[in-house]
Amino acid sequence: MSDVGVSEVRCPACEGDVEIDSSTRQFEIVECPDCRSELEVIGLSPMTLALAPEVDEDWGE
Amino acid sequence: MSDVGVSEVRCPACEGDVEIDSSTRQFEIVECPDCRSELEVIGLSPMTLALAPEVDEDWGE
Amino acid sequence: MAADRLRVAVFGASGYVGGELLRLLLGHPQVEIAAATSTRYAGRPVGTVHPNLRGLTGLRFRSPEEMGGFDVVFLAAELQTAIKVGADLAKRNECLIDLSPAYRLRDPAVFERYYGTAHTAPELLGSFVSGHPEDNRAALRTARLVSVPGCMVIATLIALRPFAADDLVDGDVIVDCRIGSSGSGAAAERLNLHAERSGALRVFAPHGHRHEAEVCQASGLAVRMTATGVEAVRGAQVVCHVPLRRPLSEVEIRRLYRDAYADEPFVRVIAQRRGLYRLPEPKILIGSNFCDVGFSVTPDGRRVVAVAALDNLMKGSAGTGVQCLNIRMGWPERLGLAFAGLHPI
Amino acid sequence: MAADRLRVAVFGASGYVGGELLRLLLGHPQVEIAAATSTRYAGRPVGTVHPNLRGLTGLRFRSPEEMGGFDVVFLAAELQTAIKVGADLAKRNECLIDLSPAYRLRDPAVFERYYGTAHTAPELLGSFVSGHPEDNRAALRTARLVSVPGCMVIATLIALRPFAADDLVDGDVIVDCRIGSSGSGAAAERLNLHAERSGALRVFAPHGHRHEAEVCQASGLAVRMTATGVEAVRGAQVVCHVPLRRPLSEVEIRRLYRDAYADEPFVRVIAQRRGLYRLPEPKILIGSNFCDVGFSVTPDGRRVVAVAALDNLMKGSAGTGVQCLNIRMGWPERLGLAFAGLHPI
Amino acid sequence: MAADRLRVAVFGASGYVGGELLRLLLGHPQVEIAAATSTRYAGRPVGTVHPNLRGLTGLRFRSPEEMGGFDVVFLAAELQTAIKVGADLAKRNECLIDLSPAYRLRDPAVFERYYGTAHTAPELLGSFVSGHPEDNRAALRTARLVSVPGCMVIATLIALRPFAADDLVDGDVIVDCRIGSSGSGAAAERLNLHAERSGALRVFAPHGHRHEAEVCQASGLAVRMTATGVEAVRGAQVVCHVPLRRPLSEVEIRRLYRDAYADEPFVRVIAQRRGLYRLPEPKILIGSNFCDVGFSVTPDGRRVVAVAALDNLMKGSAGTGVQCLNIRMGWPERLGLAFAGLHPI
Amino acid sequence: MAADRLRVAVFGASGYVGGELLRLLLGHPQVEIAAATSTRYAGRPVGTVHPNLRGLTGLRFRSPEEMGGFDVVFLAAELQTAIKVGADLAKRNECLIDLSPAYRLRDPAVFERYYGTAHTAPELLGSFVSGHPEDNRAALRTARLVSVPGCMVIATLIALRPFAADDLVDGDVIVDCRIGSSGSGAAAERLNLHAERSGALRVFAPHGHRHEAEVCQASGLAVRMTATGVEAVRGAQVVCHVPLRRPLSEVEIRRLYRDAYADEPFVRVIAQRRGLYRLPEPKILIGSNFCDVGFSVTPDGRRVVAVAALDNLMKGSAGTGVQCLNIRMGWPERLGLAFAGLHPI
Ligand SMILES: NC(=O)c1ccc[n+]([C@@H]2O[C@H](COP(=O)([O-])OP(=O)(O)OC[C@H]3O[C@@H](n4cnc5c(N)ncnc54)[C@H](OP(=O)(O)O)[C@@H]3O)[C@@H](O)[C@H]2O)c1
Ligand SMILES: NC(=O)c1ccc[n+]([C@@H]2O[C@H](COP(=O)([O-])OP(=O)(O)OC[C@H]3O[C@@H](n4cnc5c(N)ncnc54)[C@H](OP(=O)(O)O)[C@@H]3O)[C@@H](O)[C@H]2O)c1
Ligand SMILES: NC(=O)c1ccc[n+]([C@@H]2O[C@H](COP(=O)([O-])OP(=O)(O)OC[C@H]3O[C@@H](n4cnc5c(N)ncnc54)[C@H](OP(=O)(O)O)[C@@H]3O)[C@@H](O)[C@H]2O)c1
Ligand SMILES: NC(=O)c1ccc[n+]([C@@H]2O[C@H](COP(=O)([O-])OP(=O)(O)OC[C@H]3O[C@@H](n4cnc5c(N)ncnc54)[C@H](OP(=O)(O)O)[C@@H]3O)[C@@H](O)[C@H]2O)c1
Ligand SMILES: [Zn+2]
Ligand SMILES: [Zn+2]
Repeated sequence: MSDVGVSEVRCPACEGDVEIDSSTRQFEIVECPDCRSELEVIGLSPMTLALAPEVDEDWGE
Repeated sequence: MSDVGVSEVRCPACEGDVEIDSSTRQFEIVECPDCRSELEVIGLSPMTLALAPEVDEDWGE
Repeated sequence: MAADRLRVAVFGASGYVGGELLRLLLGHPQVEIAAATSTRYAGRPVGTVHPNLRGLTGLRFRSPEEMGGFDVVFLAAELQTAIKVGADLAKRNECLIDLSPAYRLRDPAVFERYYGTAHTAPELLGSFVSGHPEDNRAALRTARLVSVPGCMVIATLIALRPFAADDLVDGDVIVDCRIGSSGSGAAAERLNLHAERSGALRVFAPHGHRHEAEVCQASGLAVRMTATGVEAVRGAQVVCHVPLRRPLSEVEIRRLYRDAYADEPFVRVIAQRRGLYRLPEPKILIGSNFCDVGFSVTPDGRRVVAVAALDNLMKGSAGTGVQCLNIRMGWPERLGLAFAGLHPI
Repeated sequence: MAADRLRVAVFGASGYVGGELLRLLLGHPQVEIAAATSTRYAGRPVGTVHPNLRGLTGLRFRSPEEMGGFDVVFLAAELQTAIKVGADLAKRNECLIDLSPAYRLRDPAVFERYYGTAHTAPELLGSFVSGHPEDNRAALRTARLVSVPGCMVIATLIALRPFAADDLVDGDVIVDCRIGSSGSGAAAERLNLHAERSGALRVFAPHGHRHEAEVCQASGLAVRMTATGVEAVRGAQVVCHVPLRRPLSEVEIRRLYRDAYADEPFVRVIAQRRGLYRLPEPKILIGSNFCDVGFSVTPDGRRVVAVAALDNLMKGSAGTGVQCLNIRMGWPERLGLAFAGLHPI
Repeated sequence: MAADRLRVAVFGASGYVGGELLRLLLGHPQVEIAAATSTRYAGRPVGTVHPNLRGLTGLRFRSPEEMGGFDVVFLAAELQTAIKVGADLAKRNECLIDLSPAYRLRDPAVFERYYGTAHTAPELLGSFVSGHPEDNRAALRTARLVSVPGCMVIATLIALRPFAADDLVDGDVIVDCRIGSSGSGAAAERLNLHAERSGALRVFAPHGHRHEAEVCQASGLAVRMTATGVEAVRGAQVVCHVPLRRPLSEVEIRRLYRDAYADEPFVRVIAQRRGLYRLPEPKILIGSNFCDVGFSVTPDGRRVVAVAALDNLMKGSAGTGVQCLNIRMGWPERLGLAFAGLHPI
Repeated sequence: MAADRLRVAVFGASGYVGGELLRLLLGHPQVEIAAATSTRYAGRPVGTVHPNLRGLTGLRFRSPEEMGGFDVVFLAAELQTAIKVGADLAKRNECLIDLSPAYRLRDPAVFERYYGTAHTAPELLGSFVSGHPEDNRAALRTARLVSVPGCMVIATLIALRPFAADDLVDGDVIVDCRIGSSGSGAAAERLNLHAERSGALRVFAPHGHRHEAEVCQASGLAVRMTATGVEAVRGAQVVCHVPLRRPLSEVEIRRLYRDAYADEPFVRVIAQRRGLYRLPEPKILIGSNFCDVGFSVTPDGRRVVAVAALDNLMKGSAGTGVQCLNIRMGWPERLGLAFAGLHPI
């Protein structure tokens, strides 16, 4: 895979590295590969991420 | 693994090849790697195998 | 990654067959995964769906549009999607290996009879080579379009081939298929809810299973198939009741199987008189690309019960897909497919 | 306990069938368990072996010597023991209900062919009445010696009876049996080690299963049986491939089944076009005394796939044993046998 | 059906708890099922959803509107529906037995903390009597509104009660819960797909499980709960790590348990030094209304590991619901609840 | 086979750990299996016991006498045999990697306390290097005698290490272990009969499990271990309740784990907020050498629930054994251990 046009941003939830494509647009949702939080792109320069509003996925019994 | 002192004999049940060690003695039991019959060495020269008496292993329900 | 690796794409990579393809291709020394598609998970790491791949790759799903220019595309979508995108993928890529039922049957009328709907791209039906190495390895060496048979079809054909080839069968062959829940893919409904599917012996196709048509087409035999969902995630087994034209002894039948599969890298003849695993069982094949095949003949030599087992996501689909790729590229057939299977399991 | 309760003994009470008998008899309003034998556990509370019975009874195992004077003895030992003690138990007690294969076959030659050894009490073979209520309820009303058929036999006979009765079958019937691990009893070896038996699809009898002889004897049909051990503790299912002499419609076949079983308290006809449980499955029958039976017929009406399911320790043995007792005593047949089965499970 | 039978309705009868209620009530000699609701299956026979009930009843689901005038209504809907309909059902029927979490907690603030949302009928929270017979049988005799605790709560309270009652605990109690897939009901999604849920050891609540709040409220202990989904359809087990204020011997602890549960019809103390089932296990309780409880104490007498097991759909919900009904009506507590559980299983 | 391959022997090759070693070593590019011992199966092909190896090797078991002159011997016998033969194997071979519990504890008194019997070769206890790469890789590079920790020990140490290393723990750590049936080996009895062990939640060690001693020795922490046999053949999981000396945030803990395992080839940190596999589960690790580790911390930051999972026959024994070999020989650590694990499964 090519690594062109990718920047790394820190996940606000877990401080993991999140790769962001250069084609990414504002308000897009990306997923942190570490803690799997959904992150919203709230700024482009500098690239800024925020935790997306949590839709509580049911995981219980 | 070394292949020294190994001869191949035909399994009387399934015609598969059974390797017999040169150290094998008369009346020893060997197992056919194909049909897994138990075979008794009944002659050494030439090497001769016979089906060992079958102890009916239970396999049912 | 080496620049000279083959650039391969997986269409439908978020499904169970697609995930298995990703796993195999990530471990394959000659290929690079250039794209893995999903409509639902586009943008997310592949480990989101396939937890076994976490930490092994940075690969993300992308959406399935504009899939052109790849050396090979594996098509692992469900039937209707596969029919819809097949022609385009075939045109825009060097090679297409389809895992779906879309291009397996040659006759549109048979397709309609078994699938209950007309094929919308009948013109393509003749252009795919059957991805069944044990039968037509030669054709696969140069094939541009490959259609891998269904998992129960592969098992059945391997079980029946020695008899079909020599015209030894007299009458209908009854084939009892058993399959784990992954056989219905990741998209299933209440049908596959754990509390309902658990411990099942669900005779979901008492007769007329779609795979029947494939087996009849490929073997020329009159096959009657019954399929049962059993308690397992992976694994398929077929038990075939074969009436013989003339009596055969155990030794003769063993010789038929040996001759048929002596040089096959992924077929083992298993027919033992002792031990716990006398006939093929899928559980010890989970993750492996083997199809084990065995048999037992009645004392009068008139009927054979032939049994074959495989992992439906490996030799039953993704594994055979990669085997076809290896053949096509002239690579050793076992490349990336050497996992032995586990015991105990 | 009421003085007028029937005094019942269970010979072989530490086994799986014996334990099920204890459970049923403890819940039966008309009987008292007067003895429960075990050689290995003599002197210990029955809950030592059967943990479900802890707290329900003070009953202890006793050794199997001198078993005389009971109203009814259930014989739940394995074959050789049952053959050895049968005559004595028959003589010294009012009534004997045997669950073992010892007295099911009438012809000593057939016994020897299927069991590989001569029967040592052939003179008894003719004196037992078959404990198959669906077939000979009348005879059971007065029977002193009862021999309950094998679990897969009961299922198969219930599946095939409508066709056998009307001479509708043309040729061999292939019966594919699937059974859980409790089918081999509590005495098993490495064969039944969890790590080996788990997830099994063990075709342990590709042909010539002993139950085949029983079905042939009872039905007059040419039946070919294949048996597979599946992932389950309890439960048996048979899938029967029935070639018909003349075409029958779904409606006609349904009528055959309805007519055959309309008044049977423990047979349900299950053949649905919708839903998750269209054909009989053993899992929802665990603990119940039902045998569910269903079918599907090919479009040309020439072949029926008939399916039956039951709990091998209930309708397949102990449950039918108690049903025979109820019939013999003139009690309502469902007494002590009303448990419905569970869902989900 | 006898005119003098109690007229009972099940709200949410197509779910797993609802189905279990139907099964129990159909076998209950004193009640008649007057209504069984479902929005999705209104008009269909109950056997459509619960295959074990086929052939046992002609009952059909009806839609849940206008549910008034019954002697007793069992409420087996999920949380939000239960909150919505609770007040109305309470008003329009003689007696309401709720199985949902809607009215278990007394403090709306605690509810909001654990459920992440404010309770929309907080005024009802105080009016329900806890349906936990082992704790407050007396109150249940006259209760009009009953709220049955959660399945893991019932097990935990039974395990901890002897220590809580005597103020023997020193510090946090760690409770490790294990539960089968039926615990999430019939409405689940990909989460409970067989291929994903199979063989799971899913630590779905590492801490802060909702049942924690209930246990703390009822026992006054500081309990920390962890919950894991395990490979099973039915069954729940709790393993409680109890630090003691002062050392206790095995004999003393056994006496505590005996004293607490000597007269309880559905609690058995299981703590053996030998055998295969030394501590409580859910599998032999499937279908039964027992909660087995046992323990082991460290050599220094400072820590107890207490274990309890039950069937989540029986003693963990529907079974306790019917037990509450029996208490309320002054009937024998075991009426309709006598099934012993199975072995082997 | 290349003359320069390492000549390796497996002592106890017919067992479950031994079979896994055979599988791994057959697929290892740098070694040759020079001997595989079994007393029961001497002379027979290894595929007789391990059906997954059929067709892959002509290797036969030999009897365990005169085991000298090998480059490396893996010792995979049960405890007493391992104690008996350890000294001799150590003397007569270049390198010994022991998988048994024989040489894990350093203090003979602790051994006696936990194993209930005195160690008969206490002089050897100090001479083995612990085969736990995550802790002492350096020592393994030159070790001649290696003792691999128990499977639940490896998982627990990996889960607890970040806290132990930084002295962050305040008080007892409660560790709840869950393990599949292969954990008791192939020699087991009625205990492991399928019908009894199936669906088990068997709390076989409520406290004082032998692995507890190992964890305490290696970590310096006060660990309380409870072990439960669960429905699985392979797989182990530990859930650790860790009280913290000072509050830590999720981010801080994640950093501790990342720092600890960033360079470890077989440890993955899995702690997700979404998805079906948020915390480590053994099933997706079957056949792989990964130990997945994850955690969740209470809102107040005072307690961590740390979870680790692995395949007991891989990372829990044979896999770590081969990893130690790779380290010892200076080979890449993942050699022969690259299998990713399966999904779905
Ligand atoms: N499972 C088996 O054992 C097996 C064996 C042999 C052959 N097959 C065949 O292999 C194919 C895949 O089977 P599976 O079991 O992997 O099924 P699956 O788990 O349901 O996966 C289906 C895949 O197709 C994708 N897909 C669905 N709708 C799509 C659309 N409209 N456009 C683009 N992509 C779409 C899905 O991705 P998104 O939903 O994320 O878009 C997913 O990746 C099927 O044709 C099946 O018949 C399966
Ligand atoms: N399991 C099934 O699904 C099933 C179904 C239909 C029919 N059957 C038949 O029912 C019978 C019992 O089967 P099972 O599965 O319950 O077997 P099992 O679990 O092995 O029980 C066998 C019983 O026989 C006793 N026994 C063994 N040897 C004995 C001896 N020499 N003298 C006296 N008692 C002896 C055993 O008790 P001790 O060892 O304690 O003495 C035990 O109670 C068998 O004949 C079987 O073919 C079984
Ligand atoms: N499962 C357990 O082990 C367990 C144990 C203790 C307590 N509980 C509690 O018992 C209750 C039922 O659990 P379950 O497992 O049986 O759940 P379930 O299988 O999902 O059943 C839910 C029932 O609620 C009905 N329902 C859903 N939405 C409704 C609506 N808007 N209006 C009317 N009815 C509606 C459903 O019927 P239709 O969809 O057909 O309308 C169904 O009958 C829950 O509150 C649960 O927390 C469950
Ligand atoms: N199973 C696990 O998950 C696991 C994990 C970590 C460590 N371990 C440890 O690994 C060792 C092997 O465990 P396992 O589960 O593989 O056990 P197993 O399946 O019972 O195998 C034991 C092996 O020891 C051999 N053996 C037994 N008695 C012997 C004797 N007197 N002389 C020579 N060989 C003898 C057996 O071969 P024959 O009977 O054919 O002679 C067999 O090959 C044990 O020490 C166990 O504690 C096991
Ligand atoms: Zn993150
Ligand atoms: Zn042979």
